[in-house]
Amino acid sequence: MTLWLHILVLGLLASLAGALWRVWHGPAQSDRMMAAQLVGTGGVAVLSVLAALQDWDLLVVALALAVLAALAAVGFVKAQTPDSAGDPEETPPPTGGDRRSRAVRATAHGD
Amino acid sequence: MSLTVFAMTGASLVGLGIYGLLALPQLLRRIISFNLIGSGLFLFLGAAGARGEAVDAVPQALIITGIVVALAASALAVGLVVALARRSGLVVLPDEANPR
Amino acid sequence: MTALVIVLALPLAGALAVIALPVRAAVPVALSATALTALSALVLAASVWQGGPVTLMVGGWQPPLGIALQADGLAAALIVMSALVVGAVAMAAWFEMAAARAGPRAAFGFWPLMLLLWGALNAVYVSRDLFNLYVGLELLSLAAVALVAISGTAQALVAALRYMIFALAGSLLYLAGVVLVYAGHGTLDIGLLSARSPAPGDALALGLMTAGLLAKTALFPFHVWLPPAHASAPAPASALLSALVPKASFLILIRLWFEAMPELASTAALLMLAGLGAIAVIWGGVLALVQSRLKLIVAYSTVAQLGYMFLVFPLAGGDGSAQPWAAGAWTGAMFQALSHGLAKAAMFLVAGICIAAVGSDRLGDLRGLARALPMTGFAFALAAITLMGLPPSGGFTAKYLLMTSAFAAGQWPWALVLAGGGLLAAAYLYRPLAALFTRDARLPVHPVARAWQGVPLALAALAVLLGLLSAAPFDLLQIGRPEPAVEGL
Amino acid sequence: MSLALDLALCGLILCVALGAVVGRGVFRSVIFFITYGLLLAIGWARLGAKDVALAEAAIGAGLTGVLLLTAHGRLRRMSVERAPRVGPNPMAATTGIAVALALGWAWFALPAPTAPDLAAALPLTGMGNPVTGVLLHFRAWDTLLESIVLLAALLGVWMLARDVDWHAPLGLRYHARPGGVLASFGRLLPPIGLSFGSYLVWAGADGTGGAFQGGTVLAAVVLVAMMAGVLPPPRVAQGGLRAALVVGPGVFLLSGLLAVALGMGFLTLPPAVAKPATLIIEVALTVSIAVTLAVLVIGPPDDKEPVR
Repeated sequence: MTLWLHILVLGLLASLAGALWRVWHGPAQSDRMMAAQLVGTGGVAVLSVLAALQDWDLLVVALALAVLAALAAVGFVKAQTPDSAGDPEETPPPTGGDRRSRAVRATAHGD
Repeated sequence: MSLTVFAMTGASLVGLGIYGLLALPQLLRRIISFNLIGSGLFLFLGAAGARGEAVDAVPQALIITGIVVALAASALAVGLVVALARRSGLVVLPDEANPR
Repeated sequence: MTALVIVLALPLAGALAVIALPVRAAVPVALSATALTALSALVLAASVWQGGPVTLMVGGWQPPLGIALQADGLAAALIVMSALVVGAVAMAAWFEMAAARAGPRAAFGFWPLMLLLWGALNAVYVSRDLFNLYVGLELLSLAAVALVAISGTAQALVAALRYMIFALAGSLLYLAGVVLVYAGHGTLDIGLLSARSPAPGDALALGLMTAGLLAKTALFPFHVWLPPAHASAPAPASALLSALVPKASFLILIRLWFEAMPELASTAALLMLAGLGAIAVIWGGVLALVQSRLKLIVAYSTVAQLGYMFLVFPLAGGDGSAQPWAAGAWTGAMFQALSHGLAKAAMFLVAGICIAAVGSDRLGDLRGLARALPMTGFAFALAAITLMGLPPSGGFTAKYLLMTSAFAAGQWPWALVLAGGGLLAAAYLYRPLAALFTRDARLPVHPVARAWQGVPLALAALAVLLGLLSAAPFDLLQIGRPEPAVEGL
Repeated sequence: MSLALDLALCGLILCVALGAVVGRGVFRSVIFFITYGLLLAIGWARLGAKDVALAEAAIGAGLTGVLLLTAHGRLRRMSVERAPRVGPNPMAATTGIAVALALGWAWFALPAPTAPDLAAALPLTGMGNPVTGVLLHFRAWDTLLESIVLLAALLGVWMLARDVDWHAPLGLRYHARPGGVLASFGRLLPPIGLSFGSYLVWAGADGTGGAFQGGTVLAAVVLVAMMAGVLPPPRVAQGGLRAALVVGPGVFLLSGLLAVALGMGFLTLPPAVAKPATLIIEVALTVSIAVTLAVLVIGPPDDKEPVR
């Protein structure tokens, strides 16, 4: 059982490595951010398995990670709008030079 | 053996952070480098504290304190960087050291 | 013991109260906290004087579990000096940081930051725990950086950022040493460390901690952040930053090299520390000579004056600690720390008055100002006497003690540094003095309250008195001094 | 097998740190740093340091990440020029490698571990979790100063406001489309986060958790609610805000002074009342930490960004 759990964790870490590859390559900012969210989800999974392996208290850590991962996503979304405080959902679908398409274009340029 | 792995990781993180601090002029990246150095040191301390029979609780408490202090310092540094960019558009420090 | 607790807790409690209470209550609360703390500082010094070092085990836990705090003679002297400086700065800030003059933002932030800075200083002076010292240093640095940024110009922000980078790098280097010490010995208490069995990593730990603390003390070549930071802050903040903040990290250096790990003090390392100090004395003096703004001259002079304190390492450290001249050298360096604190605070407060009077601190704009503000001109002259090391000031006592020790130890090059540094100080302070006391006034002078003008005068007078009445502080500094050597000089 | 696991984990940590330092572009650096915090939290879990793992997950991965992300977004719009591109720096590399090697050498030169004996003293504190015992009893002075460090940083951040903005609400003006994903999320998260954060504080006495970790989770809740436009950001002049900032350190400090007044030492908590007193202090600290961290990330009062 322990052996299998170890192998499971290693497998999960390998999937994290895949997500990290996406963080490195991008190309758009949103690609990197989504990959980071994937790392967060994978991290929660790793911690859950580690909880079974070592100590059930680690589930609390996994839960904290799950709650806090959302924060980074919200911060990212907010940073995408021109005034850094709005919501990209607020504007209608892109029809030329409006806010959203500018935000998307800025995103596509990477850094 | 595992502890040695963590300690060596900590030492390497410190080295990486020092490189970033000295080589990268962009101020946000310097703040990230500071955090790498700090967490590398904490990893080293945590590994050292786990060597005994039971895990030593004192380093853990020190590390929690250190993480909070590092956050406070990072927040002030980030605030300074944003305020500087807001006033002058700079994201790196100007070279000359003296105000006129 | 109660006096020690009040000295530690009241500035912090005052800061919390100032933040929580309505803005109009800030100044009365801050001033009364300042007055009460200063009173307790005097009581504490008196009890150290009479009963020896005052020790406090926080929470009743002994090291290595708990944190020990101890006010020895040196800590008590620094606490009293800081109380005098903060008291004066608070009086000056009452005028200078008023909301009408400085704006509501600075008027809100200055008082809690001043009190937090003071609380951190007192905490650092008495702490015997290396990690607690780290937390105290961080509190000190953050409050200091915030005080630099308070002026809000882009220039001040650049200076604050540069300061922050040096302070953070210094903290992390220091922390690296602390980590190695705990990993090696399982304790962080300075007293327990002095009785430890040596470990191979100790030299590395001491080296890392020393490098970090040198960056925070702005010793050459880590001094580049200091002048712009100290010159950009509002004058009362500059007084705190220049007179007090570097003394905290210097004190930790003293604790490490003289108390925690004295056996690691090799001659080469001690000579290097003093050598850097000597370069700082000369280089800081030369740079002060070419500045055209009063605050920058005073700030570069801090770089130079801090250098003198490092002469203590080869004269009283390592093998030298058992020599007859060690006591003189040690006391001389500490006298330098005290008298420089008083005189430098006075000078920055004078700069603040000048800016209030003519709106600038350029030397050309200050011409003839002493005619309109004679008390201010006299205060600057008195403070200058201390910094030049002329008798009968505290600076003279400091340099006299250091110089006699240098000759007694046969290390005469330090005497040359002392003499050269004094000449340079005379040269770089001559220019602002000449401008102040010249006959032709350049700019119209706004009136400045006499009470405000009296504040730097009182500080500068204290710096001179320190030399006239040097016997009492001399004895206080000996209380709890590590390895009291044969009293020779 | 567990060695392989640790090797893989540490390898990932190093790769991510390398990505943050050598990768081109600030945004990539920031994202790598966020994942770094995540992986480091797993590393602490592997080392058996659950409380540290919790703190790293909440602070390192969460708050520092959002702090850097929002700052990067603002810098991108406000900066006149990009940071100059830099090549490899041999001097910096030599320094970094030298320090890393020195630390590595120090690890192998460490003498046998010695640790202070907590087991005898811990029952006197009434705490089952030794880390909480150290934080709130043995090293209470550290913890008190640390909570004040946060306050000093906040004052510093507030001092960065422009004078014209000083009376404005804190931070930028956040808004979200009513009924949109973000606004709904801003209503969904707070109940979950509130109960979880409070649980962490309560559990900290005997299990994993504590005031700092719980306070950070609560701060995250407050932040999301503010960013989603659910909770209006406060102003500096608001008395309630300023009282919340100081209540934690204030109660802690006053309890220490009360002990002096009662003839015990500074910050002494006698065993009879240790447990309830600690809980009161922890609750007050949590409130202050949550509010301080949230407004620390929101930033100084700011009206509108300059357009360049």
